[in-house]
Amino acid sequence: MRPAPTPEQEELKQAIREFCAREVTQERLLAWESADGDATDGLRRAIAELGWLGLGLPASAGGSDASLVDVAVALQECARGLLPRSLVGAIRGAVALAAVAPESADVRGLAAGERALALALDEESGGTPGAFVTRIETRDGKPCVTGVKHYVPDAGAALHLVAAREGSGASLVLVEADGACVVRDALRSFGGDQQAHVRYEAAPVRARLTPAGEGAEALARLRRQQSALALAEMIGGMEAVLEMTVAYVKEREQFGQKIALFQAVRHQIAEMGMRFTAARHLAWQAITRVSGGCEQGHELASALAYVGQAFKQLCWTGHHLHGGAGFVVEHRLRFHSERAQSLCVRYAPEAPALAEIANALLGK
Amino acid sequence: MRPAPTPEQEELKQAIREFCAREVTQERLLAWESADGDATDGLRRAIAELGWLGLGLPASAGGSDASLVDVAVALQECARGLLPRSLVGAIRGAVALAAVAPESADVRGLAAGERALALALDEESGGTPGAFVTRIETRDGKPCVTGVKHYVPDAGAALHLVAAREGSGASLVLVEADGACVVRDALRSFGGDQQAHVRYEAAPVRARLTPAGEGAEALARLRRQQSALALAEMIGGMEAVLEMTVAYVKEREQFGQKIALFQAVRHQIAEMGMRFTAARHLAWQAITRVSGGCEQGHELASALAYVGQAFKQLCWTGHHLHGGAGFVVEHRLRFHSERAQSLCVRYAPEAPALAEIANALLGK
Amino acid sequence: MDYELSARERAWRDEVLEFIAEHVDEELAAESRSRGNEGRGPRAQRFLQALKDRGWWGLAWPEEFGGLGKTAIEQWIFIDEIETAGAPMLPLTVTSVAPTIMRIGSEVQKREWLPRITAGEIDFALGYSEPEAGTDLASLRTRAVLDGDEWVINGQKMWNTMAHTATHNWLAVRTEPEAPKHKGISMMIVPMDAPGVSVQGIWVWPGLRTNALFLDNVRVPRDHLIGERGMGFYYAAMALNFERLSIGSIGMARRHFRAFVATVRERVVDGRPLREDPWVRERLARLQVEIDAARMLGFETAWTLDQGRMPAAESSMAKIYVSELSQRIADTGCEILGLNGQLHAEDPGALASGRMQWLYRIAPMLAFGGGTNEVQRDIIGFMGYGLPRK
Amino acid sequence: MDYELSARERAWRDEVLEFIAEHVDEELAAESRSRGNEGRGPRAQRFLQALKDRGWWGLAWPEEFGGLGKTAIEQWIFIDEIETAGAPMLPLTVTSVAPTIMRIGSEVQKREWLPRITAGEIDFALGYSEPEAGTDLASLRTRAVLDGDEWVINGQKMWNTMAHTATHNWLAVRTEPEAPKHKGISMMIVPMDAPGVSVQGIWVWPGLRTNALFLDNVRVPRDHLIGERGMGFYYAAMALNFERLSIGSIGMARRHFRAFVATVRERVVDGRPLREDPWVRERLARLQVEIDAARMLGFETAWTLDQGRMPAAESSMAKIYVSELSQRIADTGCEILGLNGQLHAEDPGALASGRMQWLYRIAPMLAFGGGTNEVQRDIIGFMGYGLPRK
Repeated sequence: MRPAPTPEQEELKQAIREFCAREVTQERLLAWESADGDATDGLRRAIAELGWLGLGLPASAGGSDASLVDVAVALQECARGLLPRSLVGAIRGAVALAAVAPESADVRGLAAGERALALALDEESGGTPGAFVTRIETRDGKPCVTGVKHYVPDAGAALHLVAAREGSGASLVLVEADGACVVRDALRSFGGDQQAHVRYEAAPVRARLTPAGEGAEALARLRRQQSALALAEMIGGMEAVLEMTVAYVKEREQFGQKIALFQAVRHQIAEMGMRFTAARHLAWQAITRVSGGCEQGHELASALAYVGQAFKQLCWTGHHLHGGAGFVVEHRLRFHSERAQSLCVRYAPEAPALAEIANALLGK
Repeated sequence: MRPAPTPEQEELKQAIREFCAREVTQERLLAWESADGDATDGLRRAIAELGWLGLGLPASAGGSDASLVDVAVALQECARGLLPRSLVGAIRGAVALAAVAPESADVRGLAAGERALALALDEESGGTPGAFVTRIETRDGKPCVTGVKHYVPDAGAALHLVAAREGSGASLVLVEADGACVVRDALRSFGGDQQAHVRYEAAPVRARLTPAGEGAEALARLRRQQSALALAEMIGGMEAVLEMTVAYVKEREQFGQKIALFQAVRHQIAEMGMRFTAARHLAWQAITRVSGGCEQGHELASALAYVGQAFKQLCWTGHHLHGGAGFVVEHRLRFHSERAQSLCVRYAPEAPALAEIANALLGK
Repeated sequence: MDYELSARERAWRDEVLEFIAEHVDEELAAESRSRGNEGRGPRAQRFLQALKDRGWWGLAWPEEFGGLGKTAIEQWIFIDEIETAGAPMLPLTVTSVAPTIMRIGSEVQKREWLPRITAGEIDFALGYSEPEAGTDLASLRTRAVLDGDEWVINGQKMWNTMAHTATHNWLAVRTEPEAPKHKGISMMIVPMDAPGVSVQGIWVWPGLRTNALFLDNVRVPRDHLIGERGMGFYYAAMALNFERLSIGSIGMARRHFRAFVATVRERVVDGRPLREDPWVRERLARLQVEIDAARMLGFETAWTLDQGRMPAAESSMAKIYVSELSQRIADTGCEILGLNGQLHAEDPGALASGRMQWLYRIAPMLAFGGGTNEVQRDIIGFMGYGLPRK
Repeated sequence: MDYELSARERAWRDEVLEFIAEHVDEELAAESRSRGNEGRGPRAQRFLQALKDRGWWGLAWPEEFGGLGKTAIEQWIFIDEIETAGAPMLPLTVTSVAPTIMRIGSEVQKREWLPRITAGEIDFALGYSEPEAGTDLASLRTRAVLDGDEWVINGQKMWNTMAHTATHNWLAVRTEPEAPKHKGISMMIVPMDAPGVSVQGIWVWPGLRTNALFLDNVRVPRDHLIGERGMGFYYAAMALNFERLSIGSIGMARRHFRAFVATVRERVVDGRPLREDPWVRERLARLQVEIDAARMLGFETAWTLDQGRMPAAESSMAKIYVSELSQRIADTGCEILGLNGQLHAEDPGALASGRMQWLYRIAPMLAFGGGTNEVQRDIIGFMGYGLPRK
C-alpha cells in the first residue's frame, strides 16, 4: 500500500499547481464567469501544448498513455487551482472517448485541443438508459439522433458523445454538433460549467462507439469513471478550502487574539481535517480500484457517499470561519463551494450511493 | 399561550420533587435494580396515599379528575427524580384504564394502589392490530384470551389490559392475571421496568373495554396518550441530565481550571440547552393538544421524532462531560441514559414518526 | 400549560393573515427575488406604505410614541406570518433604530428624529462593523473628534448594507480613545449626503450588494451624537436586542421549505413521483421536525421577553438553530432536485424559483453574521446556564 | 497511488486469517462477553498462549528483543483482523509497557523485566489516572519519596482496570515535587502483593469492573523506578503511543456491526423482512460508509508511522471517529431492533447477542477515556494543522 503520489505524479501535480497559480487569477475567474459563453480558449491551447489534454489517452493518439489514476491526480490539482470547468471538461471528454473507443480517429483531435467533446449522458429523468427519450433512428439509411439531453456540460463542444435509446437497449454514439440539427438551450449552472439542454433533431451519427443497443454496460462504466474523476476534483477542492481556512484562522484577529486560539475554531479545523483525511483515502482507494478494474465491493459508492457530503461540509465550515472576508464574490472560496454542490449533485448524490451499499449489505 | 405550569401544577411538581429527593436514594436505586422482581411496594402505598395513583382518574373512582396534562406534569417530575418505573407504570396503567373505560369498577382499585395494571399492547411484530397473534376466542360461551403479548412492562400486575385480535378487528379487554392461565417469561429490560413476554392460555376476559372487534381506534388513541406521557418522562429526564451536567462542569477541574471554562465544554452545554429548550416546547405542545383532543397536524409525531433523539443525545453528552465520574454504576446519570433508550425505542421510534410527517407533507 | 393562542392573539393573527392575503402576491415575492439589496421595488414600497397606513409601522413601539405596544408574542406572530408569506419586513430603521432613540435620545433628539422616521423620510444604514471589528465590535477604530460644535469623523465601515440607498447612517464611532474599549464608543447619526462620505459597493456570493463606507473628515453637528457619550457599545447592543425576534425567525426558511415541498409533490422523475421516494420522504419529514423545533425557539424568545426578562440565551438559540437549519434545508433541497439542483438560482429553469440554490448561498451569512454562532453558543453558556467566564 | 496490499502484506494477512480460522470460534467470543473484565477465561488463555507459541507476542517488538519488527501497516492488519474476529487482543503489558521498557530501561532493568514479560509471568495494570488527574495526567498527586534504597509510595489511583487480576502495577508517581508538574513524574513498577497495596472494585455502567488502587507506605526497591527520574510523563506518553493503532481501531465496532447486519438480514417483522424497510437500509448503508471512513483513519495512522513520523493528529482522528461512530452504531442498532432493542444486553432473548445494547453503554467510555475527544481535537489542530497554542 502506498497512498501517495509517485514521483512522476508529484511532478505533474507541481506543474499544474504552478500553472494554475499563474494563470487562474482572481480577475480572470470573475471575467470567465461573466463572459458570454466559454472564454477560456487561450488556456485551452496552453494546456494542450503541455500535453494535459492527452492525459490518459493512448500514445497512438498523441496521448501520454497514462492511467485513469494519473488523470485523477491531474484533475485533483486542476480543481485545487480552480482551472475553469470547461478545461477540466475537455480533459474528461478526451478520457471518456478514449475509454469507450480508444481507436476512434477523433481522439487525436481532442488530445491536440483542436476540438472538444461534450458528454451528453443525462436526461431529465435522471439517467436510466431504458427511460431515455433520446433515441437513434434510421433516416435515409443512416442512423440519426433525435431527442433532448439535459444538463449537458460544455455543451458548446464540437463533438457530443451521446447516450441514446436504440431498440430496447442503449447506444453510445458520436455526433457532430456544429450543424443546424443540434440546438442548445443554454443554462446557467451553479458550478460554472457551460451547460445546456441540447435538442438533437435527427442529428447524423458520426461514429458508433458501441454496437447498436448494447451500450448500457459501457455507459455504466463511463459513468463510474467520470464519478471517480469527480472524486479527485472534490478532494482537490477540499484541500484548497482546508488550506485557505487554516491560513485565515491563523491570521485573523478578533477579541485581541488570533481566532485560531479559540477552541471552538480549532475544533472546527480539526473536524475539517478529519473528514478530509478520511475522504482523501476513500476517494483514492475508489479511484485506484476503478482505474485498475479491480473493484472489490462498494468502495466507489462508499467514497461517493462520503466525499460529496464532506466536501460540502468543508465549504460550509470554511465560509463560517472566513465570515465576511470569504463571502465577497471575488473570493476563491465561493468558487469551490459552487463546485462542491455542482459536483455532488451530478456525480455523488447520496441516495443512489447508499442504495448500492444497502444492496451489498442486505441484498436487493 | 402560557408554556409554563399553573400554580397548582407547580405545587404538584414540587411535592413530587421533594418526595423523590427523599425516597429515591442512590442505595435504593441499586437495591431495586438487583432485587428479584418488583421491590417498590412500600413506595407504591406511599404514593397511593398521596393520591398520585389517582391522578387523571375520575373523582367518582377516587381520582383527582385532573387532565392528562396534569398527569404529564407529574410524570415529568417522577422521571426527573428517577421514581421507579414500576410506579410510573402504575400511574400510566390507571390513566390508561380510565381513558378507555372510565366507568370500569377496577379504576378505583388502581387509584387506591390495591392492584396494578399492565398494558399488554405489543407483539413481536411491532404492534399492528391486524397482525396480532393474540386473539379472543369463546370457550364455554365465554370470551378468553389466547396468545403471547411481548415486552409487557410491569407484567407482574394483577390486571392486564390486553389488545387482541377478534374477528377481523381488535378488542381491548381486561384480564385477571393471577391465575394459571397467564404465564410470564421474565425479561431483563434496559430501562428497569419489569417486563415479560406474557402467554395467555385461554385466560378469561374479566371485562370488555371496547365492543368486540372495534377496539382499533381506542388502541390507537391509547397509544397516543401513552406516547404523550412518555414525552413528559423524557423531558423530565433531560432536565435532570442537563442540570447535573451543568453542575459538574462548573465544579470539575482539569488543567488547573474549571472545565466549564473550556469553550468546547461550554458549547456542548449550549447544545444541550438548545435541544432541551426546543424539545420541551415541542413535547408540551403535543401533550396539551393530545390531552385536549385538539391535535392540529403532526405535532405529536414531530415531538416524538425530536424529543427521543434529543434525550439520547443529551445523555451521550452528559456522559461525555462527566467522564469516569458519571460512569460508575451508582451514578444517576446512567439510569437516565437507560430510560432514554428504553422510552425512545418503545414510544418514540424515529421511523414511524417521520413516516407520519411525510404522509402529512407529501400524501401517503 | 397552554400552547394555544389566546383570543386576543388569535384575533391579531387573523388580522395579520387578512392583511397578507390582501397585500401579498407572487409578484411581490418575485420582485424581492429579482432586486436583492438594490433598493425597494415599487411593489415593496406599496406594501410598506400599506403597513404604515395600517399603523403597523409602530407595532413594537411604546404607546407613548404612537406605537401599538404589542406584546413580544404578538410581534413574533407578525414576523412569522410576514416572513412565511414572503413579504418585505419592516425596515431596521423602524424596528431597531427608532426604539433605541426612543429610549436613549434626549427630548430634543426624539423630537428631531422620530417624526421624520415615522414620516418615512429617513432610512438608516447600520454602521457597526469594520474590517478589523466584526463579531468583536468593541475594537472598532472609526473616530470622531469634537471640533467646536461639530464632530469630525474619520474611518471606514464594512458590511454597511443599504448605504447606497439609505438617507442616513446610524454610526458607531470611537469618541473616547482613552477609555476602555467598551466605554469609548458613541452612536452618531450621519447624513449620507454629508461631504466626505463615500460608498463603495461590495458584492457578496448570494448576489447581494453591501458596501464599504468611507468617512473622510465628515462633519456633523454636536447633537447628532445620540444619547450619552461613551455609551455607544451598549446602545448598539440595545438596538440589536430589538432585532432578536427577527434574527431568530424561521419564517423565511419555512416559506422556502413549503414552496419546495409543493414542488416535490408535483415532480415526476423517471416516470415515478418524486414524493414516493423513501429517501425524499424521510429527508423532508426530518426537516419539518427541525423547522417545528426552530419555531419553538423563536417562541421561547418572545415568551421570555413577555416575562420581562432579556432573552439573551433564548434568542441565541433561535439564531443558531435557524441559521444552521437553513443550510441543511438548502443542501437537502438541492440534492432532492437532482441535476436541476445544480442550476444557478437565476436560471429560469431552476425549480422552486431557485430558492434552494439561493438559500445554499445565503445560509453561511446567517451563521457568521449578526454575531457568529460561536459567540452565540458562548452567550448560551454564560447567560443561560451560568457558566463561569474566568 | 496504490491501495492494494503488497505481496508481503497479503501473505501476512492470510497468515493471520488462517490463525484466526484455527483458533477463534463463537465459544471464545461468548466467553469474552460473559467475563467482561473478570480476568481471562480458559479459552482466552489458550488463545493468547497460541499467539505466544506462534511468536506473535513480540509482533511489534524490535528484532533485537526477539520481536518480529512488523511494520505499522502489518500491525494494523493484525489488530484489525483480530478485533473483527472478536478474539482477545494482546495484553497491554506486551504491546505498551514492554516496548517502553525496551526503549527507556537500563540494561539491568531490561534483563530483569523483559524475560519475565516474555514468559508471561508478569501482567501489568496501568496506573496513570487519579481522582483529580484524568485527562490532565500531569496533575497527578501520588508521591514516592526515596528512603535509603527504597521508594516509599503514598497515594491513590483511579480506573486502575485489571488491578484485581494483575501481578504488577505500571505506576506514574510524583518523585520531584519541586519540579514543574510535567517534569516531576517517574514511572515505577509496583508488585501487587507489596504490603500497603490495596484494591477496591469499582463497577461501571457496561458491567465491567475497574478499580481504585490505594498505596499506603508501599516500599519498592530503588531500581523499580524505570528509566530516568522525572521523565515519567513522557514515558507514559510513549507507552500510550504504542497503543495508537489499537485505540483507533474500528475492528470491534465493525465486528458488532457485521453481526448486526446478519441479524437484520434474517429478521421478519409484521410479516415483512426487516431488511426491506427503506429506513433500515439507509441507516445501515450510512453506517457502513462511516465504518469505511473510520478504517481509513486507522490506516492513515499506520501509514504515517511507517513513514517514520509520529501520527499524533492522525491517531487522534481515528480515536475520535471510532468512538463517536460506535455510539451511532449502537443507537441505530437498538432502534432498528425495535422493542427487542430495549432489552438489556444480558437478557438471553436480546438479538445479535445484545451487542448493540452493550455498545450503547460502552461507547461513552471510548470517547471520554484515553484522552477526551476534546483533547484529541486540540491535538489535531496543534499537531496536524500548526494552529498556535497561545
